[in-house]
Amino acid sequence: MALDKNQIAKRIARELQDGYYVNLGIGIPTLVANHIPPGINVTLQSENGLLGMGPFPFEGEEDADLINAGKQTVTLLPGSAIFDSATSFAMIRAQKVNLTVLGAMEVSDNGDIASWKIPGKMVKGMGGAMDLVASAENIIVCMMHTNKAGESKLLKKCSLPLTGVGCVKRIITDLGMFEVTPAGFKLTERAPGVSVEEIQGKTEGRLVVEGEVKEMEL
Amino acid sequence: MALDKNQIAKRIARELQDGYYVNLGIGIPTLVANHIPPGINVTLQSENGLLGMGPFPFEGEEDADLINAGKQTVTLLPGSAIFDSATSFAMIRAQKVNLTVLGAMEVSDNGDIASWKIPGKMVKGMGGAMDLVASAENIIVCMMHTNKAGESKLLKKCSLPLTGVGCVKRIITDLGMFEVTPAGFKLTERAPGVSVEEIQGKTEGRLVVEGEVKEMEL
Amino acid sequence: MNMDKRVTDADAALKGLKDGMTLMAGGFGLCGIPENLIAALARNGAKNLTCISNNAGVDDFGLGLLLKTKQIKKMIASYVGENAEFERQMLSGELEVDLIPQGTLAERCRAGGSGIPAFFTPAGYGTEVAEGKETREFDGKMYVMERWLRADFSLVKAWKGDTEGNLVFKNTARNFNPLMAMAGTITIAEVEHLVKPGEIEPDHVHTPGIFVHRIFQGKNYEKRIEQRTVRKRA
Amino acid sequence: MNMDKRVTDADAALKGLKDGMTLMAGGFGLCGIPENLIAALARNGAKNLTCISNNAGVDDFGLGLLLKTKQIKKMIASYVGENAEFERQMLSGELEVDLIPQGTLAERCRAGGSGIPAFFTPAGYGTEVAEGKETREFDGKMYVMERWLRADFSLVKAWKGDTEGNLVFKNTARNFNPLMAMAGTITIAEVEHLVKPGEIEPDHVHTPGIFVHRIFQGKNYEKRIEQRTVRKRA
Repeated sequence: MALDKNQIAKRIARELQDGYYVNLGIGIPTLVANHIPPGINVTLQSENGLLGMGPFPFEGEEDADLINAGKQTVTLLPGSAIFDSATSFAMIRAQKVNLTVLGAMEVSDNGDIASWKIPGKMVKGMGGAMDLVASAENIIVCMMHTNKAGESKLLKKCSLPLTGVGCVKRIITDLGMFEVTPAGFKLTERAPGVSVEEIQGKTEGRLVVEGEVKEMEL
Repeated sequence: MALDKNQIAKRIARELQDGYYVNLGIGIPTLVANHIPPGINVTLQSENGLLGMGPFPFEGEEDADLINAGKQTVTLLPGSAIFDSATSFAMIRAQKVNLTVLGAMEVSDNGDIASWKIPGKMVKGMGGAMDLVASAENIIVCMMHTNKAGESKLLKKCSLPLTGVGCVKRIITDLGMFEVTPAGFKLTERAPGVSVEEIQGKTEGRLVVEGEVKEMEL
Repeated sequence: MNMDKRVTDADAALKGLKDGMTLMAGGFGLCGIPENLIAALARNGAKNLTCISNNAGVDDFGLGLLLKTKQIKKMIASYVGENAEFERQMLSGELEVDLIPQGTLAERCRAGGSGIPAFFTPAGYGTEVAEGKETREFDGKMYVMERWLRADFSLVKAWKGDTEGNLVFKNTARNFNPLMAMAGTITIAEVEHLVKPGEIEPDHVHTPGIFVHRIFQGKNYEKRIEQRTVRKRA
Repeated sequence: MNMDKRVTDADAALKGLKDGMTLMAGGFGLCGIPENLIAALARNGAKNLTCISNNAGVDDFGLGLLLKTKQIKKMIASYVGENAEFERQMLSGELEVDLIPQGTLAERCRAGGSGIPAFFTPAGYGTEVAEGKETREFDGKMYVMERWLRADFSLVKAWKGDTEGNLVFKNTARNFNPLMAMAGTITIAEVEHLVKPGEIEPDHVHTPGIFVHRIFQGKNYEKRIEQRTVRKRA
């Protein structure tokens, strides 16, 4: 069965290593914070200028001056640091952030990503996504495998304006986990009960399947 | 009679305007702070990261963590601000500092300045001087008119490695005050009792003397 | 020292603002925006403005107020997804829009306030953001050359400021404010608490006063929250 | 969170340092230098080091100690006038020296810690500093292109730090320290006061902990003054 959003987030959380600084994008990536494995300490970076982002505030304790990059009210933790937007992206570009998790509209089998614009229709802007994908050494993209029309979002070539080129290393969808390799999307794990054939049928880009592909543990 | 160092500093101080941010170099420029005219408020910037530099500390109150760019112990004032070296030169390059006063070894009549190196002999480094002269809109150079051998330091062309090109606007020496114009050093004031002829004799670069040159008021 | 930069209020602070000028406005979403100055701008009525700000406010608050009055000709921002009127004016072509990566926007403002006319960043390489721009390889990676941004007026909001213009920001309301403060020919700071010189520790100053030309204490701060997210007490 | 970056002392902090590496050391003159780390470096004995620091210490203190032991092969600095042994080694050709403008040095360190591989500055245009470098005109003024600086190890000194690596500097001992902290592959901070997370206000942090990899409380600070200037009480 295809993964739900929380299961996707949970699988991503297993990629976290102790001591990581992590930037979580808006949407499914934000949910990753709810699934950090015990014994693993990570520090969340929010690109609007906060290192050490805490949970949502208790009701009545919201502070308009303390939000995350998704404009949600958040809290500080002991050891948090505040900084301006230039310093925030300095640490991102200098690759001090160990892992970046973000959503996408399309990914191509050479690692290109499109996530910020549907020409003539949806033009919200790229926010910090272009800086993040151009800089991060370790990027996980998470998204649904297909769009609402059932069309594959894992493509030979992105049809939408790009956010970054050749930068995506790993993708998690509701159907499985993939590594971007020179030969294309390499399927490394299947969602429980989802067949390789189903994934092949829903993947427009080059798909690499080697030997037995194990089922994802959640 | 030629001006002494304090008189040079006093004359420069008359160029200060209320509200100026001023960077004073090491040596004679430092003395300018002792002659700020009454009613004129200026804020001193020290390029090691201090805005609002106060006077030397009282004996016994020196703080090793609080020095100026000349490495002298100084004090803070109400309203002082501390910042890192990048921010310090950001404000210098962005021309937020209204006046820069610095010493020189040689100046040429097109506004070039040499102040940091005597090849094979004296190589202390340029410190912040190259940033200051390349950025400041308003630079006053102060120095002795001649070197120890009696040779002019106001030249057609600098013989020493340059600190900056075409940047000096005004010069004050022990003999007079000069503006750098397309025609050369324009003598605007003579030191009290110093003749135009003496200045002409001690100036190797092109000297422009127009009409009666007034004596400096101190 | 002793440079009193106080002006009476937001309206007085905008003296010299003219049609067609370029403005920067600090803030991220509605967090840390110069509320009083934006309201004064709407009253002022200056037209054909180019506005540089990370976002464009919402329909009835922040820079959204100036979109309503059609005072903005061009918007330079990184994310404008919260504003329907913005989207309408942009898609209809009434509003010129330059969308640029958030880190590039921050760095371009800092560059403008640092005398750095251009720099190289990896953001946007290979995308339409890099179109028409110089690209170059350094140490095996491709970069885009970006130019500084400067403004005729920079409008910033701080938590505390002294009469010399030294500013302190609170929590994530800092964001673009210190960078835009650096890049203004005239920088105006509105503060929640205007204090005397000496009341701010020199080591705690976020924006040194040299970058600020006018300062006043703002009033009636609404500080609207866009996404009120909370948790229940256990 | 809860990333404990403490190491026992300066010697332990230098683990992994090898001959031929590039180091940055914070400080302006003797103000804000990492005294404990420099002493440990002299004990460590690593050779052929490239040192990036605004100054080179004095004959018997600061980086002067490493000149004495001839551990430094190359020095990148802006002003080295306080050190006779330095001048002797430089003029005799024993020591390679790259003198660069102070603002350029600061900005190159910041660039290294900001993922900005190159930028343009007016400093040094038309001088020997610009020789062999690209120059370009922007808006009618000439600029020199400068590259980032990065270090295998950055050694910085702060007044206060917490175990997560957040740093606070005191007065003008700040200088190059925050910039060099950004530019190190491994950044080591020695602090006068090592405190628990939460004891530093998030708004007062000068260097966010993400830039710091190892931290320890230094000891026996000498904090030598180069120019003791005082005034008499009236």
